[in-house]
Amino acid sequence: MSIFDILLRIVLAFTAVITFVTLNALFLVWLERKVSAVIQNRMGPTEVGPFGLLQTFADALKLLGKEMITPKSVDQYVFLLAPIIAFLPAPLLIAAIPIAEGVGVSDLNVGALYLLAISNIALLGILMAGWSSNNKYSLLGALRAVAQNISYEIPMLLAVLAVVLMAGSLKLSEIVKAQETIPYILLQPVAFLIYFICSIAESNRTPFDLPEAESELVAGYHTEFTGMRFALFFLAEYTQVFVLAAIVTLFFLGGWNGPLLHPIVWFMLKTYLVVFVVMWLRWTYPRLRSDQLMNFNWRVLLPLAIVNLLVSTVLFRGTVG
Amino acid sequence: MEQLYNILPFSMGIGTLAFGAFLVLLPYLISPRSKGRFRGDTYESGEPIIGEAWVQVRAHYYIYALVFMAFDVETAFIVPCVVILRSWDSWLPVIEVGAFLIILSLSLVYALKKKVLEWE
Amino acid sequence: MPLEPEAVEPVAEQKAVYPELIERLRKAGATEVSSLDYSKSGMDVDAQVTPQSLCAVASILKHGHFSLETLVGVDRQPEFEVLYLFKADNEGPRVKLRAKTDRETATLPTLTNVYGGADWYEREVFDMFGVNFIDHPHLRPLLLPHFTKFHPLRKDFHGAPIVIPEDTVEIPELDVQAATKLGQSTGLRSDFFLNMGPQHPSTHGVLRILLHVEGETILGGRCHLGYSHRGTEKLAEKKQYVQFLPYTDRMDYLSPLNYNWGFARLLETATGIESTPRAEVLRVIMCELSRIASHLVWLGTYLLDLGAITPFLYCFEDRERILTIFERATGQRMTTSYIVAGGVRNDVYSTFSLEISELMRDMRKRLVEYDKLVIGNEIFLMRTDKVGIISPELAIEYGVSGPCLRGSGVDYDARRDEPYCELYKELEWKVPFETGGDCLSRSRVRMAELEQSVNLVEQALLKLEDGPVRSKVPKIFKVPAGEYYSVTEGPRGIIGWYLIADGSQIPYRLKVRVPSFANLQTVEQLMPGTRVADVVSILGSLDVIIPEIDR
Amino acid sequence: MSESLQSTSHEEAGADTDHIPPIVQFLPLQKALDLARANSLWPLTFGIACCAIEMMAASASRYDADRFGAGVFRNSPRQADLMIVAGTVNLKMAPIIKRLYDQMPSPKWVIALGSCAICGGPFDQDDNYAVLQGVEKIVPVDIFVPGCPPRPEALLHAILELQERIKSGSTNATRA
Repeated sequence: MSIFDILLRIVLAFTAVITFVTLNALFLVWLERKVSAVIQNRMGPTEVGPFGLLQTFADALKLLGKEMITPKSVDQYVFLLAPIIAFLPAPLLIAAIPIAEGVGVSDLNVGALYLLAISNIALLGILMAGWSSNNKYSLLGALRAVAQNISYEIPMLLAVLAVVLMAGSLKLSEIVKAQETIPYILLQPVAFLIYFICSIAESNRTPFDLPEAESELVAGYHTEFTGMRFALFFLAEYTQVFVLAAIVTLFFLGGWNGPLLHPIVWFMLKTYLVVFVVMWLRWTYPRLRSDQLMNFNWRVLLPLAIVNLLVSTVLFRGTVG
Repeated sequence: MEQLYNILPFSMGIGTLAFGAFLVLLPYLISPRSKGRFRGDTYESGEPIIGEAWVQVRAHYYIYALVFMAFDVETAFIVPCVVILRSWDSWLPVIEVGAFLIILSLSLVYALKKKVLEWE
Repeated sequence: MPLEPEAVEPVAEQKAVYPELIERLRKAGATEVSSLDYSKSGMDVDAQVTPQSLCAVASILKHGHFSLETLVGVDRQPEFEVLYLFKADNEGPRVKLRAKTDRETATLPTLTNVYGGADWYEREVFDMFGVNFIDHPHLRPLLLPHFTKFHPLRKDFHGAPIVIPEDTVEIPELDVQAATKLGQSTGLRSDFFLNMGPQHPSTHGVLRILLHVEGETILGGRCHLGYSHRGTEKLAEKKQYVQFLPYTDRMDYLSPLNYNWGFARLLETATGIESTPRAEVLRVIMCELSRIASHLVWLGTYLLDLGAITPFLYCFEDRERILTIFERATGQRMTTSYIVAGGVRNDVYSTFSLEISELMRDMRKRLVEYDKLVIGNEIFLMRTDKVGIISPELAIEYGVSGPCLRGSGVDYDARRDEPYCELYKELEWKVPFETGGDCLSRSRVRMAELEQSVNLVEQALLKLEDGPVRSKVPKIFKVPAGEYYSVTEGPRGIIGWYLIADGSQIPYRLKVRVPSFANLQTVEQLMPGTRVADVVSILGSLDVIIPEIDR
Repeated sequence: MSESLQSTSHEEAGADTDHIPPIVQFLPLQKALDLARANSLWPLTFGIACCAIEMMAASASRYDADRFGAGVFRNSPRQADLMIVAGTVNLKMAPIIKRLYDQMPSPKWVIALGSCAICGGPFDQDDNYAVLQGVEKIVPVDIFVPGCPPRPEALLHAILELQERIKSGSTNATRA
């Protein structure tokens, strides 16, 4: 394979991933508005395009044509870089997710670890955003985000390990293959719950949306960001929601396994179902307070995750060996 | 193909940075600008700000980060052990993982007792 | 035209109503103590105090568990007079203290050492009349911007051009110090000042709180008011009584009808006009509907503050149905101007009862839902339980009223304890109260009140009989010279109107005692030690309306 | 204190110079952007008095401003396109409104909702010491919505009217 070939493949893969990231985020924002509208007895966007489908395109285009304001007292370079860093993991994550047997940009042999590691880059972007803004709301939002994300990281990792233990591999396609007969949500229900809760917290969604808690911190860490910079945070957030749903699908819901329908359809169906549940939660629950959030993690989730891993190790050895 | 996998995250990252930079810089060309007097002021509910946001952060946060580091690194150590658990026909790794996790939980109990994990 | 302060005929020679109290007030240094006729003036005891004896007399009242209801500044020309209105819990008397100061010195001792709640009231008088209160801890303009140099409620003030100087971009150092003073500095450099408001999603309007924060913990904070000050009380001195009615709508726009009623009742006590039976029933129905609508907005916005968005839309939908009825009956959705002296402005439409009883039926179902899904929600309980506790003592000292008072375990409701409408005595209902004093208790009280209001409306509908809706009112509306006070219970608490009339068509001085003012004042005491998120929770549970506070 | 806040901005408000036109001016792109802007007016969460409640009602279920893409209320002016001045502006509030308006990124629009924001409304006495007689004195207004308070439908109508004007390029912000 020549260098040119590789380059072409990379460019193609990159284009495909970026297009997917953008379209998916726009679709998810539209979906979110429609879901919220249905939950709230409203119509949601209807005027722009059929069913308001083009509403989010209008929003995106508008944000592109919006003035960029860099406030006087910010840390200029960090401020400029923050949204880009926050957006960085989105395509990297999408690229590593197989959507069916052999379909996907790449299927890394350390896929599970890769996903968890890369998704934390966004946190760096958030911290940079909060700190560089020189705005107290942003600072508080960023501090909350960091504390919350690193805390929930640990039980999340332990929950994933329980799954890895069953599958015996970190490769995502292997994990899906191991669930051909029975999805892990049935074998590892506790791990599923822990992972689901943690990943909602990691993607800063209600009831864990403290970093951008609107009623307290106005807009949280992205308070000072205008136009496209703000849009990049949004893109990153919605991609993260998609990725979290995809991981739940891969690890616990049996991935693309399913009767009758095409594997890709199964995968997408399951993923968007999880996305819907996440949205449903958002439009139903109030928000926790920061200390309650932390206590919940350190006192409930983490011990539970440790016990879960311990018990599954013993049980697994007992049944297999 | 292996080659492709190896350079993929890297090249993807470069591409994303370029794309992000493009998106962030394009509006400078196509958007109008305003020139209000308070345009560059830090926003704080419409009032002028008192003092900067760049204050000292309490050492407490630092300890918090340390605790996280400890837990995260320990967890990362379990990963290989867990992966090969399937192919080893022995209780040894189970005991090892078990001992490791128990030590981990002891440190959690200690941290909770010392009230290191109280968030303010 | 100078006005005689003793315009109301004292009834002391007939029968002293509270002889023991009067005796003790006299001993403490009050001069000219007399008792008044409650039904005519809305006050029971009237006492003149000297600046020296003011604190001693007030201490007597404080030991008797009187709460400070409001301060009324009056420009008697030439001297200034400040009236201190006190109220004992439940069926006790209302007491009025009068302290005079001449125009040149314009100083009085502060009452903040006795009643903490006097703080803002004195600042307001300082703003409006330029009366200095010696030893007041923070005598800064409250409602007016710090750059204004005039005192608008003085009679010799006739407007000023509206000029906004450029130096308003500077925050006065004094404000910073004041915010610091409330919290104890930790000596570290990790503390900072955070402005919450005036443009902030959870300050419910244009309230500004300057917080002194370390991390997320609040060391102290000061409220800054006046971002919605419109000079209503000054306007009242230029408007005829009838013309002033629309301004009452715009003070508390969530329950304008309750304000209309308060004002109408003031005029009725002052002139002796009586309203008709049908009008009384209509008033109860409309005001209780208004209370429901107001509490619904509270529920929605409170949940919005706590991060749940959906309940807000459901509450607003229910409120829309009530507003539709208002619109058909009064012609306006919000600014109704419906209840006037002598009755209501016009009769209601034919399907009025039918629509309301249908609405109330649906309302009952919705209330069960709200109770289960919203107030019973685990996260809601975590965010409100034991947060922002107002003790009964603090509540009385600060003159807290309404659901906030009842949430603190003080069982007082003007509808029952000072019945301004016969109907409230006849109907079957109860005053809900809780003893926790925290945000959860206040929320529960409001939820129970919603249910009681539905009860009241349903019963009142049955009493609606044909008849005139307005009694005969003279074309040229004049109020006989004198001083009158009237109290009604709004959704947020006691709405008091203090009127000094000089016999003409225009009030000499009209002071509104608004419930949110006193309720909000407690927030400065509740904040230290809590977190940023708790401030939002506390503020929401107090249910304040800023234009009502600022007037 | 030689010149006051309100007089300088009044001059600015009247002129087109409040907005500096974009560097790249390309008509089809401009048209497309205007179309997008018209259909995505994010208002600033900002209520002062009575009218704010009607503004909230306009975004609630029955009127649902989100249908027209105008239901995304942003709390930070940095992310808002539309300032709805809903209520009485007094002299303590005026500098804040000016500041918030300045902090919003261009292009931006203002709707004066209700009589108070238009001209002082019922508080328009000659010798009123507190109320600014119309918000136009400090920020340029595109649409005036009369009423005390205006009904939610009136606000929706104003938003639709503003959309038309943005599309035809005849507002304060897009004229340049």
